[in-house]
Amino acid sequence: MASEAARAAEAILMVADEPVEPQLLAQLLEISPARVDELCEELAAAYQAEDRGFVLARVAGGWRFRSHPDLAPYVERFVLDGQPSRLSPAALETLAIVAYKQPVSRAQVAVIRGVNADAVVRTLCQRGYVEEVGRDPGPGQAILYGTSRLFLERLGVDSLADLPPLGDFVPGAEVVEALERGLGADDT
Amino acid sequence: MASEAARAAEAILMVADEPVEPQLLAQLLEISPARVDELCEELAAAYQAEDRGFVLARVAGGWRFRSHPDLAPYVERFVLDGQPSRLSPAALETLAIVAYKQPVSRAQVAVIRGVNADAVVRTLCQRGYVEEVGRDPGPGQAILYGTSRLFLERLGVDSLADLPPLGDFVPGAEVVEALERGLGADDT
Amino acid sequence: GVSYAVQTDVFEGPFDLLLHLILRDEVDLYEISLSRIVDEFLAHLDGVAAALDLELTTEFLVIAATLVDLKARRLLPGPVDVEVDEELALFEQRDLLLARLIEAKTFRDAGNALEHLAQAAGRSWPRTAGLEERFLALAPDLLAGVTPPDVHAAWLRVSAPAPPPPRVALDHVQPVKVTMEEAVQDLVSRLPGAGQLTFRALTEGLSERIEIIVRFLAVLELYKQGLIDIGQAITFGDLEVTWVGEEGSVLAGMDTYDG
Repeated sequence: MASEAARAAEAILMVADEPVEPQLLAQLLEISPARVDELCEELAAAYQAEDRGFVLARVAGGWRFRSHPDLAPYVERFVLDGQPSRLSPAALETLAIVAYKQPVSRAQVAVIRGVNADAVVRTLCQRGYVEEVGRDPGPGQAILYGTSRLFLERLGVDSLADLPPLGDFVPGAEVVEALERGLGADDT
Repeated sequence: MASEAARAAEAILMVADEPVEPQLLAQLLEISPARVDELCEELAAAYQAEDRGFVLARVAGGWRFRSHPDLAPYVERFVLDGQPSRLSPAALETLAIVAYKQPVSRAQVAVIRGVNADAVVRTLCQRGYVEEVGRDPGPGQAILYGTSRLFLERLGVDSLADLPPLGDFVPGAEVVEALERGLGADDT
Repeated sequence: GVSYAVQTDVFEGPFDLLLHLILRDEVDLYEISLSRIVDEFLAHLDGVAAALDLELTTEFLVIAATLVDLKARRLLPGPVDVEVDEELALFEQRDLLLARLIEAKTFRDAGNALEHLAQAAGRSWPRTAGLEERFLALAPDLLAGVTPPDVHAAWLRVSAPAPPPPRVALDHVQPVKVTMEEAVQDLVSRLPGAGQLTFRALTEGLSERIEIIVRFLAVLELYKQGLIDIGQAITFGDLEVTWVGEEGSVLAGMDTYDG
């Protein structure tokens, strides 16, 4: 029977997007950082013994799950064949909103586009075109996004000022109101 | 010794950020989709037997690693965004109408609910549970809505066929009789 | 009724209010009366009108008018002064209202069930870490071929003002010439011979939604009388209606519906 702490560590590491520091895990699991490292080493050894296709690795920032290096050829195939090779119109629209309205939260993007943008923003972040640039000062402290250096490079421009100007479009009252409130997707 | 295909599936699922369809895994692993499902079911059963803190779940048409529900108290503290806020009763009722009657127009939703549905449908689109799926061929070409893949994911079901049948919710005789009495249909 | 007015804003339309008034917990379901429902419904109207939402007010008024008609019909000493056509029309309206309440209640309960599923599923979080850095370099450049004007065009696409929403009219669904009695007669003439028919087959050729609802009510009526069984093999599958009664045993309770 696995210990509660070990299981909780597995759960947290599974949903983490970045390496998790032992100090943070220690705090969440209410055990010592040294014990966290022990637990994670035991887990890593178990995965190895079971010949799993993933590893639990200690990297610079802490512990993280990753695919087993042996299986890189399959993951490469997944990257090449299983991922979209170009931006969908919907993704391009999301990117355009981030470019022109930055800094902007995902909820604001959703209000402007009228559809949920979480997955697209995640992909754009992962590919490095969009990055976190701050936190909304209001309640909830939503993550604010902006475009990256890479975005400008790939578009072949030096700065945002080189993008075609916004134009004199005036957004609808509803959109303006939602932007002013910061959120507003949840209250109907 | 775990099979190469099972290990490769684990590796790919570890780097995927949405459910991976068995067809895609089948293509990458050069086995049949049915075999993919078998493999994934075996992996899921193994994680359960080993009492892991994560699960491999079949959701929204594909396979995905998720944290084990038992460990929600720990993961909650770790995840910054938290789970999406709850939907209002009006939004839930509308979501049910779209789920069970799709494809459906806003006007059709309004007729069932007895109240304009535009704002609620807009909210559900922004939340990503509902999306445009087509146009009514009749005059006016009303937008038709259906539920999204995210909807299935949020409900933790694999497909619409896994939702409870609508017949389960038709009110019982006692309620129907109460409604009849309320409208004066009992003793005329 | 003054005390109810403060709650009016929590009701999402007339069906919501009616369902609340009829089915609220503190009321014994067997002591419900039309008079009381009408009084309480009207008490809420002030609050609705005060919200200055013309569309919403209209929706409440349409239902209120039906309720008041029904109540007025009850206060008459007998059928002497009543036009038969008017009376039938009134009871058709009542049956339609009943059918719509049943439908609204069905979807409300379905919505609650979806919420429970979501609550349970919400205790588990998905993995979203995505590709490790060493694979990112392999990933195709999603911006290949995308130019600054493309980004600008995409922005213009999403920021263009939406066309005005189409006006939703609820009144066009009202007047359809079909009665419960006709619907029951039709079922009774077809089902015993066929044994089992799908609801789809029973509503074939009906184009108006209300005709289908009345047909559904007729099915419910026969079900209540124990003359048919209703089954559904799979989710979203056809409703199967099976005749289990004897041929002469029909229409015992039909006076419930034709007044």
